[in-house]
Amino acid sequence: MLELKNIHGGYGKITILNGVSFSIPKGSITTVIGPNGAGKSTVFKAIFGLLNIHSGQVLLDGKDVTRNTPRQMIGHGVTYVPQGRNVVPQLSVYHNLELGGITATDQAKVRQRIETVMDQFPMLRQFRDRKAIELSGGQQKQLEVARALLLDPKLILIDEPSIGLSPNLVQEVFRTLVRLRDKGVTILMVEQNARSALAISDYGLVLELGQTRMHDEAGKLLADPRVGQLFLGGHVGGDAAEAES
Amino acid sequence: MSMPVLSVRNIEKSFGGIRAVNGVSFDVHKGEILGLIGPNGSGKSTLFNCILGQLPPDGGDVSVNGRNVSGMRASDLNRLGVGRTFQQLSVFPKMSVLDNIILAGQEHHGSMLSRLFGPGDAGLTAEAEKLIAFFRLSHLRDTLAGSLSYGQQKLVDAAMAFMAGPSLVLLDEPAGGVNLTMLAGLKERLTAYNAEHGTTFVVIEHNMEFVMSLCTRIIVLSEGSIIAEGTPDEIRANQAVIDAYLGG
Amino acid sequence: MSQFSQVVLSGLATGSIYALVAIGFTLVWQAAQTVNFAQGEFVMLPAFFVLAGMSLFGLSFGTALLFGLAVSVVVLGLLFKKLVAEPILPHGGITLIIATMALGILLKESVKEFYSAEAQPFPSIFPNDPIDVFGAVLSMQDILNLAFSLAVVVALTLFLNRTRTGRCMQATAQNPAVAEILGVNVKRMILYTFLINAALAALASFLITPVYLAKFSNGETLGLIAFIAAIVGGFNQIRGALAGGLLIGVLDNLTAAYVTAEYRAALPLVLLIVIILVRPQGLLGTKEGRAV
Amino acid sequence: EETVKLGMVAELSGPGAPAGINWRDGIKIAAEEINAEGGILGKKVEVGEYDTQTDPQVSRAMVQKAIDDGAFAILGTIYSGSTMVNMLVAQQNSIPQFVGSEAPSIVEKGNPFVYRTSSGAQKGVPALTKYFTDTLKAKKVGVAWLNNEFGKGGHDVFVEEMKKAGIEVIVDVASEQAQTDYASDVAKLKDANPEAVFVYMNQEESARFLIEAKKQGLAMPLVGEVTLTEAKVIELAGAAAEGAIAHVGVTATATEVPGIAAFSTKFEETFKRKPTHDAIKGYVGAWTTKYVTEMVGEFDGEAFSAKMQGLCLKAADYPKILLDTCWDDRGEMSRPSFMVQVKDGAPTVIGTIAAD
Amino acid sequence: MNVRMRTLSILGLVALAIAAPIGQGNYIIYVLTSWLVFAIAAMGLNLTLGYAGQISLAQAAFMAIGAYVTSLLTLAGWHWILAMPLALLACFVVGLLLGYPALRVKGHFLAFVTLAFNTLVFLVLRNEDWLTGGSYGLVGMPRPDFGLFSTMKQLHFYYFTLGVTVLAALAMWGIVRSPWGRAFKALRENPIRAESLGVDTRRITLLAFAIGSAYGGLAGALVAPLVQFIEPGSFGVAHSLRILLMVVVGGSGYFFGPFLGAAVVILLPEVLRFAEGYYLIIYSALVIVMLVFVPSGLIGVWGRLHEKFWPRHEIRADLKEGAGLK
Ligand SMILES: Nc1ncnc2c1ncn2[C@@H]1O[C@H](COP(=O)(O)OP(=O)(O)OP(=O)(O)O)[C@@H](O)[C@H]1O
Ligand SMILES: Nc1ncnc2c1ncn2[C@@H]1O[C@H](COP(=O)(O)OP(=O)(O)OP(=O)(O)O)[C@@H](O)[C@H]1O
Ligand SMILES: [Mg+2]
Ligand SMILES: [Mg+2]
Repeated sequence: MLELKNIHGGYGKITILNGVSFSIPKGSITTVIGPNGAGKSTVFKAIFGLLNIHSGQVLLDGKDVTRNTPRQMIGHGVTYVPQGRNVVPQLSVYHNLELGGITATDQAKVRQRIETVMDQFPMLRQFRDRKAIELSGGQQKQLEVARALLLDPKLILIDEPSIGLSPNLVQEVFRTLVRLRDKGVTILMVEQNARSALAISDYGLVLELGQTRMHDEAGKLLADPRVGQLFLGGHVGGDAAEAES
Repeated sequence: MSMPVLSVRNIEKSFGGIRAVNGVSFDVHKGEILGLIGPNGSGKSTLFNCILGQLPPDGGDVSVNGRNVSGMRASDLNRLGVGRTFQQLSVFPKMSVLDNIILAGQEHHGSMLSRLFGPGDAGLTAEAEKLIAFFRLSHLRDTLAGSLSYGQQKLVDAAMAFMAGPSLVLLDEPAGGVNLTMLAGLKERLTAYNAEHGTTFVVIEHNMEFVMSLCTRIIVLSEGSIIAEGTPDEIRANQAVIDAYLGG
Repeated sequence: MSQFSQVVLSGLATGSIYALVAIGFTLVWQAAQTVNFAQGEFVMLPAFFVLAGMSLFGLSFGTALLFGLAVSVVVLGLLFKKLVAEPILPHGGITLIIATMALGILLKESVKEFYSAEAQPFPSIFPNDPIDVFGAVLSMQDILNLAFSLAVVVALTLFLNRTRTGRCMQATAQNPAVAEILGVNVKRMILYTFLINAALAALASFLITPVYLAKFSNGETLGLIAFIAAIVGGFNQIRGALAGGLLIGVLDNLTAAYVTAEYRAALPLVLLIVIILVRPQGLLGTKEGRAV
Repeated sequence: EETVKLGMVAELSGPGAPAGINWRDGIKIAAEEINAEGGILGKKVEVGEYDTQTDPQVSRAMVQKAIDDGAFAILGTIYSGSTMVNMLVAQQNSIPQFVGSEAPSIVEKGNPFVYRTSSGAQKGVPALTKYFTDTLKAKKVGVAWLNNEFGKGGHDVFVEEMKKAGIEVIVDVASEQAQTDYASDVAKLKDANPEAVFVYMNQEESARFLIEAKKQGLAMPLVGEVTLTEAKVIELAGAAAEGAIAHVGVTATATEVPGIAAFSTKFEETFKRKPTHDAIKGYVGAWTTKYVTEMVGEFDGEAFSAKMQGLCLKAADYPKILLDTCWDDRGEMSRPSFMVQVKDGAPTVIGTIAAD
Repeated sequence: MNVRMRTLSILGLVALAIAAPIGQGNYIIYVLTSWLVFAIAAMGLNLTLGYAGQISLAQAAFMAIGAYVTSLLTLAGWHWILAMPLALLACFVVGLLLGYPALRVKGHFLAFVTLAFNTLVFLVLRNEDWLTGGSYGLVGMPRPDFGLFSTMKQLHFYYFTLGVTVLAALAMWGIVRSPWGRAFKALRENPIRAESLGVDTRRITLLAFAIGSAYGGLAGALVAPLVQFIEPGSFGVAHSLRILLMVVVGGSGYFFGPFLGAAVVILLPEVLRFAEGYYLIIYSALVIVMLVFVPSGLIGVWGRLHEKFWPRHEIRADLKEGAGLK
């Protein structure tokens, strides 16, 4: 479904990705893990046309979509939820949601979906007419996640959805992703909350130093002791302790 | 019992009809690591902002080490030894990591005048570098903070709270986006600091594993009011908390 | 008494002119989150397009107006967006401020060099016959200016808040990165903003030049006062521009007539400072929300 | 072939541009004519253009630059504020300077190198007093003026003159440069209802004032100095200018003077517009430079200055001086002047005032 | 650039500034002197705007205050060296006052408050003619005489100005590299966070205005003896905008930006003089073009060119070694 071939790219003169390659099958959830600054978010930006790619290819269903603009990517059925806060501050919650479906031709359907996501995240209905900027951090994140569910995407790129969400809502988001996967949507997710994320994933991908290090079934990665030690905090590495002294 | 480091009495705050914080009172004692949890929008960040002078509360009092600090400006509070982080990333994007960290400490060294005529780094470079090394950011020392990844910025943000040698630190979601291994390091740092300097912490966090293993006591906020208070185990077992927050 | 009503009513008439220009500021702010310091020149220029249409191509006044409108939309809308606003917008507000200041000089000096350094008469679209209102003399022109500003305020407010395109324009202004990720055609939204702004500037130009006379330097004070009107009224609300414009128009006249003529230019400034200190969001503006 | 340089320092941009550009164009015509007649002392005239941007500090620099570039004489500036500064530079270098400024203070500094091309406000405005006392027989008058160094000069002299003549100024209205709304100014005048109003403003301001005056039906005579009846003002104000009266030093409309008529025609042919009095001033300044230099017989600033003291040139002998003109030992000039009124959309000479 | 290279190039620049006027006409020396004077004013604005992030469009007003105080005192017989500190003090105090609105508003709004202030200063200077000479201005201020060194000559005055400029630049260097400089930047980037870290943002904001204004005052104190004539019109809003242009064109937030910017804004018109009436048109067009291609100011041009012709993709240090999972 999505395939990256030896992507090199970065910001300005600094190269961040040094040959990222992987492919993910249709209708699966893949979780990307890796240390802070490994280039996870950068990979997403590369796919979605927000990064200066020096070389390599992004293929979507076999079609070359390297360096397509975000609008084109949406046209291909890809949506993207970036890391951090990404709402339109002075527009109301409802109008923020509406923007999530702005590219759809069938607006009636979008309105209907808005009702559905508002059922799923009741807070959104409660604060329907409030400005997005006035919401709390987690409420804004809910808004963002909900906003990504309004179209009929083939592929969802979702970067750390759990930041700021209360535990029950994290579970709710994961359940939603599983439901979508079961309907045939492909999901690529970055999560530091890696244990829970890998638990619902089909595949896991370890990224480090701008390169893919491991790519395997999620269960196998969870079981791998090296992964556990280095990225899942199973045990504090020697480095951190050394640095302190 | 000794005087509480932080004492919060009846804090109230509304935003045009929404009662974000609804008469919250609690005490934090020296050396405690207090967890503050609760559903999204329950008023945790607003409570922090009211305590620390970023927002004027509608009512209530705050005292630090027995001194009433209601209405005090954030910078003065900080000089009393109260540090904090924000929920949203807030580093200084166009300053290097080192400058970010030094800035966090410089106002605690010398007078206004000595800061003009004294050394450019206020004598803090070595200390800052140690802190940077601890968070494994040494190679990024001279990089602009704005071009770090989310998690790296979060670490810089946390590091800044320690620079001034505070006696009380309020952390708003320090774990969000931080890699689990680094997070374990952060936890260790907090505990060690707490043990060594007796520094008191109040931590807002949604990462339950982190909160439960770090905190000695936890307060649960819901719709602006405290609905539960207790040790991690008590909270984990509290049905009201499970319903409102933790989920099944 | 007749002096008083004359001063107040004339003030309203002048104020409606300030309002028309100020609306341009608030529109560009709401839809692109930036300030066009050449706005005064944008209002000065279209009248010259009309004059050029008449003198160079021998057009009738009516046709020349249409010609002027079309050229303004292309030059002040399309070209401005493509050559100045779009490349500079990503580099931030202050850079664009400087660029538009330079643009103001460019437009002003070009008119001076290529058309004329001297003021030119400009025909009035509406009859200029005096009308007696409460012992004061007004003209049809004055009344229509007021009506027109009001209509523009209502129309634009509805457009920005009640249509999806309007909201997409706001989204583009407030958070272009997010707008882009959601698939909003960011470039087109910016284009809309500047096209509308150009058309408004042209209409304002046609309405005020009969009074102001066509001169290359007209934009200088006009742009400044209009901007102050926009701030006083409330920058993030289109209707604020109208309130601010009228207020300044009337107060200016009242000061000149009853307080001091030497310091009349100080009045809008003092008003501005007071408003900003007492109510930073402006008279009709709304607060921009949480900061922490 | 040898040339002689003249430094034309004027307000070519900024608010003073209309005046400066006319000044420049008047000089252009003069230079062409002078060169056609063989230049000055056989040397072709070369006019260097220096733009002051209507900024006194820049004007000072520009005069300095013109002198560095080897200018033998300076022509300009028009705005009195600029002239006040830059005349010091010309004086230090003993360079003759013809200026278009009318502020009284210019000739009060005892600078022997500065010469006017039109009489200062302290001469022009008093010429009007007779009109107020004898023709209008006014007892109570008003004044509407532009609050900058030009307008203030005229205003102060006028108020002083009226006091001397025993006429009471009952309403005094100041306005800003580039002001557009004259509603309150006119309303104030209307309310006070003087027998006549002295209007002292620049062109567009005059036009806007006249338009508003007409709108509110201001009935008393409006009397100005120079500007109020200029062709440009009439063009801008249209019917509202009808009846306005002004005292004019030298005017392109005084077509019965042969030199003026010839200059007007030539100017209109070249620049497709009517000359203003600034154009005539520039023209006269350039020609006087030639006449006086040739009288001296060499390019020498000191000698030029000596010659200028108390010099009188007759139009019969020196046709391009247009009207008989004298300079006193301070650089103030005097020549016959005219009273002009707008009739049927055209300025018409209604009287001549002899030089004093 | 390493420290030695930097020291060398700074010495080179100073040597250049010393040699520049030799053998030049008075006019060129005058232009060079105005370059230095405006560089001082721009340096001050650069502190307020470039480092502390507070847009101020009133720098010309402070030049006016500096110039009028100096003029009135020197005309009353004071020596410049005594008049100047008073002028600076006056500007510092007024600058503190102007800083107050900045505590309430930011960005464009602040820009216009300061612009309004500039116009108010203009109006006061024009209307209070009993003190300021009104629109006729003040004339004939003496140039300072230091016994053995009199600055009456244009060239001497240039060196005098150069000396003052170097001292002012050194002081500014001291400020921006001190913890104050860091606090200014913090104010620019994230005032709320800065406040929570103990930075007294209120005091820092006011200081940013006051110090920046004092530099404006110093420039004014030099303008008075340089031009020997001052009038309100020379300190209007247009001049503030010109100083702002210098800061942005040179590179705001860069120490040497103001010198470069002032040079361009003052000298470019000279270069374009051949274009006669069109020079302002060409000039403004050039400014726009520059902002499109080098928005960070001319000081960034070199980096841009380097990037363009010798593109390098470097791998950052952190991406060379990691936790070591192979
Ligand atoms: N805008 C930028 N400019 C320059 N460098 C950047 C920029 N954004 C990220 N980087 C650098 O690129 C590297 C990878 O960043 P990226 O955001 O992809 O990391 P990440 O794996 O998503 O980390 P995290 O888990 O912290 O979100 C980091 O070293 C970071 O410093
Ligand atoms: N400036 C504001 N204007 C209006 N409402 C606000 C404002 N700030 C906070 N609120 C509201 O107050 C409530 C509490 O917000 P707060 O940010 O304190 O929540 P929180 O507990 O920190 O939530 P989260 O876990 O999502 O960060 C929310 O409903 C929020 O929408
Ligand atoms: Mg990331
Ligand atoms: Mg929060």
